Amino acid sequence: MTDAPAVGQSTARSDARSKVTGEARYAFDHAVPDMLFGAVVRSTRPHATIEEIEKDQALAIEGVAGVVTAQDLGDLFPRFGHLIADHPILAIDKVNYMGEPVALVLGETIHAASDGADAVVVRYSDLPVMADMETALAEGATLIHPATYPKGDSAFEEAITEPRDDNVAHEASLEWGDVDAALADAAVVVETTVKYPKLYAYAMEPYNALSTVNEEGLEVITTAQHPFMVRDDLARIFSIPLSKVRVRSPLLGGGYGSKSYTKVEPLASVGSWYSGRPVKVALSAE
Amino acid sequence: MSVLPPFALHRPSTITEALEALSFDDMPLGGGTELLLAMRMRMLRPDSLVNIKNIPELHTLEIDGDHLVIGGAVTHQTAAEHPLVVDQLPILRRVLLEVGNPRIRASGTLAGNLIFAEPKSDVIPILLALDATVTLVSSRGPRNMTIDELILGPYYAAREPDELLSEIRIPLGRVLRAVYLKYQTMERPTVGVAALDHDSDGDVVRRVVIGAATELPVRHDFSPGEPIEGKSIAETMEIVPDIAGSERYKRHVVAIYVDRALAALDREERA
Amino acid sequence: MTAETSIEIRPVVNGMSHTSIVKPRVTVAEYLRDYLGLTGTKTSCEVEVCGVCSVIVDGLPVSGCAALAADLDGKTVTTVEGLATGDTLSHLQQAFIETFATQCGFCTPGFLVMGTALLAANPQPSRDDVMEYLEGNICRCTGYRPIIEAVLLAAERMAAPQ
Amino acid sequence: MASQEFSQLFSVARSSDDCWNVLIDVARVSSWVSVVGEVTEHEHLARYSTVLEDRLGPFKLRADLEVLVTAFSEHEFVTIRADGEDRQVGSRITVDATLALAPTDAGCEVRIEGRYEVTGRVATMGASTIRQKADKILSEFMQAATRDLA
Repeated sequence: MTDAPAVGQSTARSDARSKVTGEARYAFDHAVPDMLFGAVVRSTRPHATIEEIEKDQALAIEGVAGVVTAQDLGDLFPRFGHLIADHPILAIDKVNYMGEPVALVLGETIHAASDGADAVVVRYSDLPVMADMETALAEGATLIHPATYPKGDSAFEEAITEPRDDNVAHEASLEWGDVDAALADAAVVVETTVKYPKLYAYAMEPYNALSTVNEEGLEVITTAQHPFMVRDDLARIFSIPLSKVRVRSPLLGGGYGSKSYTKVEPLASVGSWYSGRPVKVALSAE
Repeated sequence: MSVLPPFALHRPSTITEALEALSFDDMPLGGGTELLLAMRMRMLRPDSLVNIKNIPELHTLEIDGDHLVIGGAVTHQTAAEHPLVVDQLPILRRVLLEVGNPRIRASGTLAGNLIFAEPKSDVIPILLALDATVTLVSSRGPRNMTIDELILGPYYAAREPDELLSEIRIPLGRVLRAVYLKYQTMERPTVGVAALDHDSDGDVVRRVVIGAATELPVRHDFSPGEPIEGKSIAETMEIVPDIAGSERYKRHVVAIYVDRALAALDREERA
Repeated sequence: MTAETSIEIRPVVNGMSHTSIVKPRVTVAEYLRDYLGLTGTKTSCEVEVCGVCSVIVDGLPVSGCAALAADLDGKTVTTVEGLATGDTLSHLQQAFIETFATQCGFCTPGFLVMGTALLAANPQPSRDDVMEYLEGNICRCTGYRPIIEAVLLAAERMAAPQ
Repeated sequence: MASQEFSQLFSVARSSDDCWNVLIDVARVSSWVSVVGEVTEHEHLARYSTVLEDRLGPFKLRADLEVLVTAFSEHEFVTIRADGEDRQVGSRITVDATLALAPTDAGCEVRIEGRYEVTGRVATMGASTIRQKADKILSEFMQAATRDLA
């Protein structure tokens, strides 16, 4: 043990050497034998019902091992989400946003999976589009999400609201003291509305997960900031005890909050459950 | 992770071999810095690519009479560092060193930049300002055209599918002084302004070419001493609003950068 | 001249020669990572903007995500794994450790490769030279200053008599 | 996103009955559209499908079009909505068009008016390039129509 005081001394990062030599391995770099690659087929409509998903052109492509849609999930719990399980793993009957996952194509190579995804044909019929807040909150606007989600979500019972007939997902108001009195004799009252655009805290390492499902349970290598939340979601999807779900987050290639909560782990896991082989899903920046 | 679509590869070593392979579904491949990205986005799905990098004649960079000739496979970096460009066309060097980043400059070709006709190209405005011409060769024989005639619209060049852009020819000895100023906050410029004083056999012309803000670059020629005001130029332009800014914002930025480029031109000694 | 659908390539990667058969669609990054297991080269933006896929081919910096493996035949490739000599880190790698130029580290391979290419072309770069040259690399953790310091420190050490 | 209204008029030396019979012959009318192929009728004067195939600069477009007759009134007008998606390029085209007839002493006058909208990646080609292409298709339509109805 050197006796140099730790305080006031710069000590190199323990992982610095592996990072400057390229040896450092991120979830993105992991691969296992017999692994399949997953390519996601995404919705090209902002809000539409799914009329039909045609798999046969994709299945005819050499190297395509399978195409998974919501209809193939059997008795798995088909949704995930931390507060409310409002993220379908694969769109169920309708798509709620442009780019929502509709099918997962499994390929022996990333190329086969990608060609397969290009070949899946999805027929939609459009629903009213609520592209901004005003339209979504307008009187009589079509509901995007169901009126409410079943109480069965054990994470936060109180987050489940009574059935609503509007598109308000969550409402909160913070008040203390006598607001009206304060406003009444205030010198100036300034009122404003703050709108946040879509934000995406880009982390250099893309979202990815490598999942292996077998009789003992499920192991996932993923670039997640909250591995325990991912574990909760996966345990609920497969209705297995937490002890049977192992989530490993090796070095993260950045997160900044954008890798909180569950991302592509359910997709990779249902792909592995469906095919009986490990499945890796890695997204692109697009 | 997204991947390229499947395609076959031709690797010709002569222009004739390349021409035999080229068609609408068999596209020329230089550095691929724009073509491969468009393919990855599934905007283009050619059956095959014709790799022109191994054709010696396309790597020429030489003087022919009073023109500089740049072959169809010459990269931005090679041209920028070439003694002939350093001596004879320093403004071209200064612009080429502004293209993309060091990797794009090392792989991307001037000819590829022209053919892809990206509306925010740095290379197109300066070649337009320098009165460059291009030669398109095919089994039907060569065609020569100006940059104006080549660039028809965004991503739309007048190259026929079976034609290869074999060389770019730039007249020499005309530029008295020149500047290139661009405003860029993202991967591509919001506006690029090339301004130069141009002496073609006696009459000096002050030329301004504005790129990136409109679907096609905009060129204005002025006689010496004629007052030039960025605002009045910007007002006449069909500005394209996009992620880089609204129409009003861009029109304002164009006006400012035209004035700044002209002020810089007055102070500039280098050609 | 028929179009080829699979190409034999013989590149030398970090001093080791390889013989491989690749499809035209395979990129340099995919070849290094999936065929040779050299996962030091990363991919992220896939549109030549972020620089995490930077490698050096015949002395020139290249975006591994937008270059074809088929073009590597007879070429010499240097990746981040090839910067050290045995266990001895390069001056730049050592400098990255000392100036804390790596945090999450996903962009570090790209910055090291591009920094190495810069120092090879311009052994005494100014701060502005370094900032301009590294414009094609994105880092979301360090704020770039430690990276620029590292390149300048490495240049200084490389210029000092051994 | 590139969109535009269009409105054109041409007159023909044929009775409006004749013209009407031609206008509701969807296969014949679609033959005047240069970029559209074989039309399949699913429901007479209600639902058809066809394929749009064309080149826009270096880009090849191929979209399966569904054509719905959204309204028509005997001897007066027929309104169609064509909607299609080119999944490869990730672009979508929608066309709403009305063909209206008006008898004149020399025969009848046909007005074609409506609106097209192109969204998705191919729209990056720029509104003016798309407008030029649309104008070309429309003028070809007019020439074919006048020739066919002459």
